[in-house]
Amino acid sequence: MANKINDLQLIQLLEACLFASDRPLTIDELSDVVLADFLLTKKRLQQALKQLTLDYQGRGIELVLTAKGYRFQSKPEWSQYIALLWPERSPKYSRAVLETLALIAYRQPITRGEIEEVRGVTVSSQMIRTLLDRGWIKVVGHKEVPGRPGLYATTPEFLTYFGVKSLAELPTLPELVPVGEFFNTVGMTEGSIQ
Amino acid sequence: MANKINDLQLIQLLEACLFASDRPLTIDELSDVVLADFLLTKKRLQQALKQLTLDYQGRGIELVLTAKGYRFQSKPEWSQYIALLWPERSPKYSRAVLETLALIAYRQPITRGEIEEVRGVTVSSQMIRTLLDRGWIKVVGHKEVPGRPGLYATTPEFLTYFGVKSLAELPTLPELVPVGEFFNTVGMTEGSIQ
Amino acid sequence: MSTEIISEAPPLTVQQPLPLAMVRGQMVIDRPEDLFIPPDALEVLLEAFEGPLDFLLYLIRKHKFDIVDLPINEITLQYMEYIDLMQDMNFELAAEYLVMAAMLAEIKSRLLLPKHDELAETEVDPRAELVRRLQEYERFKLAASQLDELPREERDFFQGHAALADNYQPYVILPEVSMADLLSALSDIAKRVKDFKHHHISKEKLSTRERMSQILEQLRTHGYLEFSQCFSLEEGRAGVVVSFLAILELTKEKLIQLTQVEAYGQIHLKLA
Repeated sequence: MANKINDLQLIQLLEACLFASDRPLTIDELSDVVLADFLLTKKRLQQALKQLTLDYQGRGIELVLTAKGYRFQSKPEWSQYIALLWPERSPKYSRAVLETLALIAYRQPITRGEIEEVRGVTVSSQMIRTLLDRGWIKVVGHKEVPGRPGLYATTPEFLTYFGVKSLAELPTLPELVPVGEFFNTVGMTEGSIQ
Repeated sequence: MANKINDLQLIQLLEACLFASDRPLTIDELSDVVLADFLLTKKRLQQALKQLTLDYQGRGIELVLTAKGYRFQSKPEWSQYIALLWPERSPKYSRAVLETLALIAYRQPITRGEIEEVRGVTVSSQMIRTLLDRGWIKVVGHKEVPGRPGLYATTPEFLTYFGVKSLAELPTLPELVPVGEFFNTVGMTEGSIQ
Repeated sequence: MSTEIISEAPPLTVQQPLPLAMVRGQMVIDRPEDLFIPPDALEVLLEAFEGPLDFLLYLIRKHKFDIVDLPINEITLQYMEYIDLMQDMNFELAAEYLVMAAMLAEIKSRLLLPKHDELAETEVDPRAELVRRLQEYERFKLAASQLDELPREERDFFQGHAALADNYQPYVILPEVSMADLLSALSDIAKRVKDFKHHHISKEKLSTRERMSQILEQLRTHGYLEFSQCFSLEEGRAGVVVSFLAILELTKEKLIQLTQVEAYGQIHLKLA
């Protein structure tokens, strides 16, 4: 069979196929499968695809030619909003991550080695990465010992997340507050600090 | 946060989301999820969807409101060519399935026993299972008779699949001559027995 | 699984006269009384009908019987001939076909019974229930064919879909952490480590440690600080004390160096 198809119909058909398909379509698939019944040159097909590409300029999606063929895809600027449709819940932080965070918060600035020393176990890079990615800790300097390990401290984002203005507002563990001892060491009266 | 978005951007964002999603999106999902960060009235959103619908007039696909929300779908006139891409698809449904679906659609909520009564044959558990798995029917309650059989009803997925927005849009159930008018009491002719 | 739902369906839209069966694409419209039915046609016959009601409707349409004035004798005869034939050929018949045969026989016998005039007014036509069921079934048979004709996804239209842009990243909801989680982690460490008490934690000490981090960060960006730059009058006395303690602690931990070029000159802080 050799049916005729006009340019407008050709563009509509290509558009419908490319949107209905769940994978990219090659020029050959379009011409030999979808358009098998039509009398059509490859050149006309290519021109129609070019026109279709132009039709979508300034829209929310675009027709692109990938290694596997033509496909419509969303414009990059809308990706972050599209992502809201399918939120992914990441797993809860492990005990180890929480302990590391607590040590950084209460003992900052502190190196990874020092955290390991207190916790008695290795602190994986992955754990530190998790907290850095979350924006809760940062490197504030390097300790001048061999290897110059980074000194970690909490960030303003950390304080904001926990709803406090400064570290001093973080609660303390009652059994861990030997206030008197502290002031004796530095030789000051309690009254001097509020 | 309350960011601003102009009409052109709004239409682009809606277009990108509706195409990126593999299921229809409701107005609520669009406004509360995708557009959560934007200051926007529902009315403006509706106008943008209307404009988007108009933008696709004369193209190979169209924006339609289904029972499950808005989505883009190919124009029917191109289906036969699109179907060439997947010769193995194009599902046909057995009469058993269609009759069962028709009974559930028009007589819902209905039990399996009631379906069997009208069809005069057993309705296999597997067929019910298939319809449930397909998301076309669901159990909406149990009939208070011995055995408490499940009461089946159709879902929005069913309506969307068959291209209607609500049950009211289904073709009306064919009316036949009521039996009562012909069978009063023993009003039959002798000839019918011979 | 889906074989049942996606099996080849016999033509639904054809209402009458239905072929008895389709065998290798050819219609078989047979009358049992005068024609031989090929065995494979009978097999298809069983599958072509949706049970005895469907089969009865076929017989009614084929013989142009009036459904509301059902000639029970003839229809029963027709029905029985097919059933017998199928049983003779050892086809396994669904129980419903046999139940229907019994029902037809019963209706027939009731119609043949002499009527009692005094009961005539209340006696219901024995055919009424069967006719009601046939008509009800036919309604849904039609409804099913209407349903089949509706434009349908994957056949008459396809959902439009675009791929995601290359920069697409999933939106990840990060885990919530409460203050209690943090304290409990701290408490665990304290329980495990006996000498943790040496690193006592108090609100005041925390201010110092926070200031230590701040000074370190400033040094990282500026290289060095003048001693006086570490104090802010707005913070009052308490602030001055905190800064002073922080500088002492940083020096003790060998994180910074204090230098003074001349007596009474400016003290400079720089990273160790």
